[in-house]
Amino acid sequence: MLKGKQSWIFENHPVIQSTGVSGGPFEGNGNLAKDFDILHEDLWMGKTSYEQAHRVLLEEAAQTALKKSGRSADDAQFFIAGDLINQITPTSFAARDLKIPYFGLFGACSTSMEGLAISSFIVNYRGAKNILTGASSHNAAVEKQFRYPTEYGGQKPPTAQWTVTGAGVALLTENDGTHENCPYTTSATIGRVMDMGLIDPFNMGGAMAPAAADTIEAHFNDLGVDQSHYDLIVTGDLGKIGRDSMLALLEEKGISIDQNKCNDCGLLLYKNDQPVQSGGSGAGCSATVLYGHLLNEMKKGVYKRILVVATGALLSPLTVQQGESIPCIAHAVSIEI
Amino acid sequence: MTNHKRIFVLFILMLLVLAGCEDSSPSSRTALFKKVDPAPLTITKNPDQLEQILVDQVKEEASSVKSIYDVAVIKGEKEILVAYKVKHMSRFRMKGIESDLNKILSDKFPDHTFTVSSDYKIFLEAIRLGDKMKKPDFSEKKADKQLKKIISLTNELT
Amino acid sequence: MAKKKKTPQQKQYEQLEKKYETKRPVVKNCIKAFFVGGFICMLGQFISFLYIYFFHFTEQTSGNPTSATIIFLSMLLTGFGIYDRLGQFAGAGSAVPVSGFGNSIISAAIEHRTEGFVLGVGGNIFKLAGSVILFGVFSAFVVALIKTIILMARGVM
Amino acid sequence: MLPMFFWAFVIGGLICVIGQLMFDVAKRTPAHTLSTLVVAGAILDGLGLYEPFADFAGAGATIPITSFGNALVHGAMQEAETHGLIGVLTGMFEVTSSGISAAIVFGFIGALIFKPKG
Repeated sequence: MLKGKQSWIFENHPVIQSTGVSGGPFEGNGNLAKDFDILHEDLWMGKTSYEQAHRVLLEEAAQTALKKSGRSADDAQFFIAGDLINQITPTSFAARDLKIPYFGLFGACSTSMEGLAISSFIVNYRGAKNILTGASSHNAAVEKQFRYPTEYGGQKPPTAQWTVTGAGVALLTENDGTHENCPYTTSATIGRVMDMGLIDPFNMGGAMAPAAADTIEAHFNDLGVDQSHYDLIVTGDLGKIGRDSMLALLEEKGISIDQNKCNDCGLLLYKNDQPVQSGGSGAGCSATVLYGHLLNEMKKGVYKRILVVATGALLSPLTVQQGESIPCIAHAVSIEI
Repeated sequence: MTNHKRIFVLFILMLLVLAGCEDSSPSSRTALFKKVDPAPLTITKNPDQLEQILVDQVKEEASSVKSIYDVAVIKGEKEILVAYKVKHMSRFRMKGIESDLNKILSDKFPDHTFTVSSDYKIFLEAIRLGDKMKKPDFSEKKADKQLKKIISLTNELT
Repeated sequence: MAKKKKTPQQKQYEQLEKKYETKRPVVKNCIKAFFVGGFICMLGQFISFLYIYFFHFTEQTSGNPTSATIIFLSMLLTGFGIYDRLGQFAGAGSAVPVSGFGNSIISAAIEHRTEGFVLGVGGNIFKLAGSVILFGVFSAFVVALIKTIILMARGVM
Repeated sequence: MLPMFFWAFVIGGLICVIGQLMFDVAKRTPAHTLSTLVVAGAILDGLGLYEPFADFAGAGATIPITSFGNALVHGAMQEAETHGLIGVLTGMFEVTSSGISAAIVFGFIGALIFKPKG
């Protein structure tokens, strides 16, 4: 049901029945290693190209999510996912192998919540019984496309972020009352594209912060709630700089958010001594942290109600070279248990 | 930091290789690093007085140039090779010093042709030739051939 | 590169964002670049010394084999995945010496081998180094042309 | 020759510092920075300043990418002396060919034996 300007309420509470999360070696050394279902020692994952390895990540995460719920691919009506590579080929190739009717999404790093919002909407209105939704990214494949060859000795400034190697997939199911202690989605806010004129592709957090702030503001206005409604407000991959900028921006608009209540997936994922500069990023960042760590915490009872705001920078190497600024977007989904 | 260690180890290895490959003639070993002040030579085994005086004078003239601190002179059948080292702070003016020296030498000794070079390689080879010439079985002919080879080295640009 | 005019709102945000932006440690980076870059050049000096001492190269001619040797070492370091880490540490210290030029060519070649040797490696090998070669060659052409014309006009040549 | 090592270190290091400042202060990409340095090397050689500089600093001046511009001009000028204006075109790679060919050859060998480590 539409609420306010740009939000949906999901009265039927679609359930996130199970999730599958896969990651690479760098994530295995990180803070949240125990929340990954599958961790690869090797960035190649036994394949001959990084793009194929990217596909493996997503396929494994999807299979894991299905297995955990005791279902097969035939039970899922739709597969709604995306990634960062040109024409989202890794996801499309994975969809080919899964043989589930497929919506390909591109929302850069906000894909995870874009997928979850759309899936929740479809399930809520009985458009489907089960939907697989998720997002993935692979560090080397993304670096190759957006930046320099992986072996090139370029220096990343401290504002840069580290693209996550990982995939997170959730199986969203109709709530028939049989799913106990399973998180469910209650509302979503679809963001506008915001462009504050920043052009530095090595400072995505700073560019995406206004989009996150805009979406959070819209969410609070549409639903008539404030920060006290949530136990945790978590952003996708703003990193240190983006998170601080977003909080300052919201402060200016008269929305204060408790520092302790606001966290960022990109900051949660890695240890302080890992060379990730400003934090993690990539489509897999919010997907792995939410579907792995955060939902586990919710099941443990640490959080009852969270708002996940996944942010995405909608740039391409081409637009950066042509001197265009970086348009950004953020989508929010609230999850309760 | 391990990268640095690796490079450092590589560096040390190279030093060891270098140390292992050194030949035994003592003056050429240090010729690039220290002032060796070699005696001026002629390639004839038993030079007459005049020739010896000539090369002594050439060395003296060359040494009198302020920026030059080490001079090797070898006189061949036709040409005289003057290899010298330039004080480091004067290396910016290396081309100028070379033409100065050329001018001085051709003014003083108009009857002779000179090849002057500040190249360390030429200096080193001149010292090596000097060392070889001390051996009795090294013929004049060989020495002159070697000298011509050194002189041709100075003309190589790339 | 067209720069669009920024709205006041955008300018305001830029100000705000600047406050939270992690500053680049310029002094620290420069020191690191100085030592690593200096070290690579000293290594080059050492290699050229080896060429002078053991082979028939003069100071003039030892430059070429020295660059080639440095590029060879750069290939090994790139292939073993060390050079990109060195680059993150040293910045321009490892990018400016000729080893960085080698790294840019070699890393591109290695990166694109999955796309085949002709279109992948062949098509992308100069992806990064191409601009250096282009501007080097063109500026050298202009400079040499001007110099030659001046020398000819003076009647030196 | 010993002071040569010292000055190679200092001058080479300083050129890298210039590059680092272009990265960090002027916020140029590596490609922009290196292209600028190459052009600077070419211009310095055109003014006749690079050679004395290389005499002084040895590898400190020949190892940084600036020497690439210098060597290109040098090759062009050498040919121009013997062949006139047309030599500017034909002599360009006379001196630099080894650096570029080494990079191409080793690049291809690298592609044959290595995989990107990520």
